[in-house]
Amino acid sequence: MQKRTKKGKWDHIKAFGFFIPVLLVFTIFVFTPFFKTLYLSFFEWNLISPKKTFVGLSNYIALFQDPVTVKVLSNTFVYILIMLVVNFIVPYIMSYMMAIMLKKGQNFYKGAIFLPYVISLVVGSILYLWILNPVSGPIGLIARTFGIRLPIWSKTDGLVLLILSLITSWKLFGYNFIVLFAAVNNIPKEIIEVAKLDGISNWHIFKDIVTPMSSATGIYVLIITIVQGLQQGFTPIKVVTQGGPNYGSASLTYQSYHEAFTLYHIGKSSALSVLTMVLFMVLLALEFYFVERNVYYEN
Amino acid sequence: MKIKEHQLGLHFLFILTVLVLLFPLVYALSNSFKTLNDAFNNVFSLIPREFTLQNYIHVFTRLDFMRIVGNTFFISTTVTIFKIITSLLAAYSLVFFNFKGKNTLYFILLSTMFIPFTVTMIPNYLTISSWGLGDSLIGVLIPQLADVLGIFLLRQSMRGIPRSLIEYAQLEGASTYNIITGIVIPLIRPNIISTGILFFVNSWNEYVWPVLILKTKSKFTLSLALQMFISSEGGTDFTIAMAVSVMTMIIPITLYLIFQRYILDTFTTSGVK
Amino acid sequence: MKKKFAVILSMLMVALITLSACGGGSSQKDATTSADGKIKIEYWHVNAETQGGITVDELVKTFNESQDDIEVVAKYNPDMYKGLMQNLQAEIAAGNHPAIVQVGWAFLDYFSNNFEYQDPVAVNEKYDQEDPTFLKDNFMPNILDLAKDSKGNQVGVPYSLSTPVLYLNRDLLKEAGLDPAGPKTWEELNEFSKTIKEKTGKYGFYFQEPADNWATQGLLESNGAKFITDGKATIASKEGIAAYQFWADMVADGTALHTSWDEGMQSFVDGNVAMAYTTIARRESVQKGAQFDVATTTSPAWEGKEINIPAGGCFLGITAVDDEQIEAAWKFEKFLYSVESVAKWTMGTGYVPPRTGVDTAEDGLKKFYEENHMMKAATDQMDKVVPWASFPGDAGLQAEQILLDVRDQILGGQVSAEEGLTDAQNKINELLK
Amino acid sequence: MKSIQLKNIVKRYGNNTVVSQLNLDFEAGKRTILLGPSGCGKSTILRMIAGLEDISEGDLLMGGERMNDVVPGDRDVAMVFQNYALFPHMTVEENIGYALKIHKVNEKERQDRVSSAIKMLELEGYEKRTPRELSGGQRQRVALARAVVKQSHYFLLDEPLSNLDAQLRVHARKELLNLHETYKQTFIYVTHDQIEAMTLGHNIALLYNGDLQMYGTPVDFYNKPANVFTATFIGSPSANISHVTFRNGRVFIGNQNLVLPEVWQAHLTATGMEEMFIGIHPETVWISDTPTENSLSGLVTTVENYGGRWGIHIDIDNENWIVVMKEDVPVKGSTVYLAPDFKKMHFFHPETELNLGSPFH
Repeated sequence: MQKRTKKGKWDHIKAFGFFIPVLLVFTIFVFTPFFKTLYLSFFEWNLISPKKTFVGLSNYIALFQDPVTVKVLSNTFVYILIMLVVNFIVPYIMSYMMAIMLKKGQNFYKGAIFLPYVISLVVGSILYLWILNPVSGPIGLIARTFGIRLPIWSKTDGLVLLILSLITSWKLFGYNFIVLFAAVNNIPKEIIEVAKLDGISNWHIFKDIVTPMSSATGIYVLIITIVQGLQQGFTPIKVVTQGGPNYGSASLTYQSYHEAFTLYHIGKSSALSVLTMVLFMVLLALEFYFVERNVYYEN
Repeated sequence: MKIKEHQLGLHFLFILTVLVLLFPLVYALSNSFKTLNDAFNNVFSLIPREFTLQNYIHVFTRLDFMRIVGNTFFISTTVTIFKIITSLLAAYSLVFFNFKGKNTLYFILLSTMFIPFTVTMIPNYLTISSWGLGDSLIGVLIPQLADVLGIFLLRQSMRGIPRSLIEYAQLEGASTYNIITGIVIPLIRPNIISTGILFFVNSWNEYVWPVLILKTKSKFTLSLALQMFISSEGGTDFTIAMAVSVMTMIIPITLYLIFQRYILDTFTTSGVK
Repeated sequence: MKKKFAVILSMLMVALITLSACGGGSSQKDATTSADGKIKIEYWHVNAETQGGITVDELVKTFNESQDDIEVVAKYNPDMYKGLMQNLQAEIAAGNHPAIVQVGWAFLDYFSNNFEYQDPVAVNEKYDQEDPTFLKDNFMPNILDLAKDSKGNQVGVPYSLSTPVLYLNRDLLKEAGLDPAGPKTWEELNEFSKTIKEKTGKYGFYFQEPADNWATQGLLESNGAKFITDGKATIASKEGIAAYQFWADMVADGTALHTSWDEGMQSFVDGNVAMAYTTIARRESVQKGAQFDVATTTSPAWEGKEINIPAGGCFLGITAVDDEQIEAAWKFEKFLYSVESVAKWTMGTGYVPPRTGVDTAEDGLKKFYEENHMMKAATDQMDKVVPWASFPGDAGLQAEQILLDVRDQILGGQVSAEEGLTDAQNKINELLK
Repeated sequence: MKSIQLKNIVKRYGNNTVVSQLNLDFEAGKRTILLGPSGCGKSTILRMIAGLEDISEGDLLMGGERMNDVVPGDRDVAMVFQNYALFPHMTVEENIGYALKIHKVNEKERQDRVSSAIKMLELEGYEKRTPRELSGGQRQRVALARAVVKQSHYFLLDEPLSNLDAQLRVHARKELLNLHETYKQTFIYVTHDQIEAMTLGHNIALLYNGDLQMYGTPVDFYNKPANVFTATFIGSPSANISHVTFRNGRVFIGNQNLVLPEVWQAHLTATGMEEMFIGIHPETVWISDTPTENSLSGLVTTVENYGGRWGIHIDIDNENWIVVMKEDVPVKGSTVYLAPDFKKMHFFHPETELNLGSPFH
């Protein structure tokens, strides 16, 4: 029988060949647009005019001089902060409670909490717009029976950020919860039992044993929370407030959409996108630094 | 006795969380059976004062709703199948082949998760239009294929396959094709199913892009059907919008309930092992 | 085995490529002529189901059935005129041209500056030998002028015409012991609102807050202010500031509600706000939802002053480029402006007819008006209509945005009307330079 | 049956050399054991033969043919993995028949071969079970059956018994021997367990840090350890090694000395060395509690019970030796006198640590 030999590079070619479909779509729909956006950020253009004016760095300079940029950046950080509390710290603690403390009903809670993750955030946003209407929604009406007039959150700086973050969290909470739960649940029970025998409080078990032992997943969820929050946070902003009041709820992602599709400042929008990407890249670098490098994968 | 109270408190907390998360769904369902008048004036009651199917009837008679569902289904299914195949190949290559630049490639692909969609929106619109795919279902689905999530999830699950299984098969002379179809796919089938469902659901819920691309009613997807009843100038027809929302939610929720175990299992391994 | 695999892989690729190629074939190649040799034109509109979408479909169907060689395809654009403008930007950037598009008044100058369009009067003369003066014969000059840009070019023909009216919750007014006919002046409206708040604890008034300054223009210009004078923003005049401050004060003392358009109207419809100032285009949706005795009345005036309210809605612009398409576009446009079609349009939407001879014609709106009292307020004030203030030049959209930004600042109480408007005016004039 | 030859085989990962210049012959139809502590490169060698690892340098000859670049599937090897590598989604039957299916063996023959393998390994009744429904021993037998059914010339086993408990292991060893007696493939067996090596191997290749330490029969390994490492690796407990000085026909250990027999004196004098290592197996020393002629005295520090045998730890002027005996066990803290069996004694070069040879062999 003729024996087949490993043709030196054949495996390499095959390995790479498997990537061709993926690389093809990514090249067309991600990498090329990415560089195009970078390119456009040095121009002034309104999307249709045949003339693109090269303006050098002036889009970036304009951004840094614009007080709106500062506001949008600070909004973005507030969004991140709220997301971290609602979508990271809370599910972390709750996943601990479920994995270590709760004795029954785990499967039901897990299933129900994850459910909104499969539902459209647009639908969710429309629903919450009604439910949370401070004048006419159920919550507003209840408050009124106690003689309280709720603040009009969609027009109140700060509060609007909180409510929009909560709407985004409604969808994303379940995913983070499940992933964190898995990490916490994978910690050998003996370790926690020993701690309990030693009379260590639940809080200390969480802080000193559970958190460090699930830290790799913890960091993964932390970063996914920030990034997904920013990407998905766009939808409720667009559906509910369109960035208002006076940019009080605009995030970086929304603002670059706004610049491009409301004002047709393609150059400025691109510059803002580039800025956003730089921010994301820093987060990604952190992700790789903490998660991919420092974690030992068993083969 | 202290223990019991403690459990009660925990259950209270979790039930509250579930209620908060699921209330909007119940609210949507309840309002979709109300008249608009009822919805405006009967905010509290989840049971309609007069139960009506009018909203659903309206949706079905006014819009070619089955076609809209069909379009959405076509897009989501096609996207799912293509993405599963391409992600599977890429993930296999990442896990079971060694080649130069493998980690760099993965890093680059993974980093695309972090690119805000606003970056790619304008150039993609131009690309799709210049291919003559504006206002077409294909134009809606093609850019969705560029998604690294599947590669990420399937790579994670393939890493769980003991290497010796693959080596044994190689030793027996199994080709890569044999290994993928005969060993890898059966072994990570639950993960493939749940990744597929996730693809399906994400594509199903896709909003900004179809709304940007589609203009002809016969090509509409559910996102546009919803948009049809929300107009700033004409006002939102809330109860009809709720009927559309309910219709939009039914399929993802059904899929989720059927495959709940697979999905939860997959996500519990999608973290960092 | 490897071969089999390679085959599958290449099949996948081929499928991908053919998928795109096929899609291209069907949607692109015959954009101008359909399979049966008809001239195919696209009509872009923003009319969602709640805002005349049904009527658009009916009209297009009727027209297509009456034609042997033209086929109109209606394309719905979500997110109103802004959304349509976005799509148009991208579509034209990609080298495609719809034949007729609805252009919101706020985009008048932006549209004329940035897009290739046909002067409808010229098209009328050139392509309609039998009836070369159709537009001049059937449109009041002041109405036709609404669609002239700041340079005086006739950019299109007014189509959806709306005006802001005051919606009343008569039950609430009665409950507070007020005249159910509603206030006639803004000053009176303020008094009404205070009474309502005291007597019922509910909000007296809601002034619409969409992503434009249309109704705001009505409020300010009725007080004698001018948004634009000689191509410059003059919004921060004494009158403008006073009118704006009036609104802000009502918000500040809790008699007026300051919230998004949809939420505000929701609160009016479910009886939590007694009066709402918004477009007549909302008539149907208000009527459908309201459980109380609802009515409309004409836009309030400032004491001793004339009402000046801008026309809302859109005009139709012809963006077709080749002769065949332009001619077909004109035929369709003429059909849309026929007495019957306009009547249908008004009945389906609540927009006011842009042309003459519809209101009184038997096949027009006579009967409809008799049955729909709420429409009366809108038609009654048509003689007070002025053009929507559209800032000239490329910066127009940004100018509009500056006014939206300052609205939130003033109503939110962060700045006074004087500070806010002066600052906005300076910024806009800086842009317009 | 065919032999396997490794000629100057080198394996590198980057700059890290795992196997250096290895030459080894695996005799056709014989059982050769690759023995060594973990990390010595023995598994890598096995995987290179199977084709699962590339060979950096040198030639791999199988049946006289150079096979370096042949794909694993065409090398005609059957392999049993440490974790058995059973497919969890296939039944016992399917697992065993997998290779035949891949090679398109016809249905009938496939069934015959699978069922005879099942019979041979006493797996009847388990055909339709999946691996997770089997015990550890059963899984191991399925893995063997899977290798047997292939009827290949080469049979590679990578620590196949390490996941079994002690009793099963003895049984499994016997089974392996029977299998090999039946099929007589060229059999390469990787293990770190010297007992397995001694009981199973026709030949043993002992590796350390990628270098071959000794190649020989199990008997040679005990009687003629090639170097200090071999002496310490083989035997349980392993040989006592001490640094000694040879002068005037005597070996000096600490402050004491032993007079060597004349044959040894002649042999060692011929090497011309004074400093060297002595190696003495624990079983080759007599102990008495009264001083005897030509003996070493030492203090008993620990006594271990091996079950029927005792291990006596003795401190001889700070040299720690272990002596194994069956009866008359001294108590801890007592002084004992040791007389080694001079015939079974080894001396090693002080630097190369190579065996200096023995006049008795």
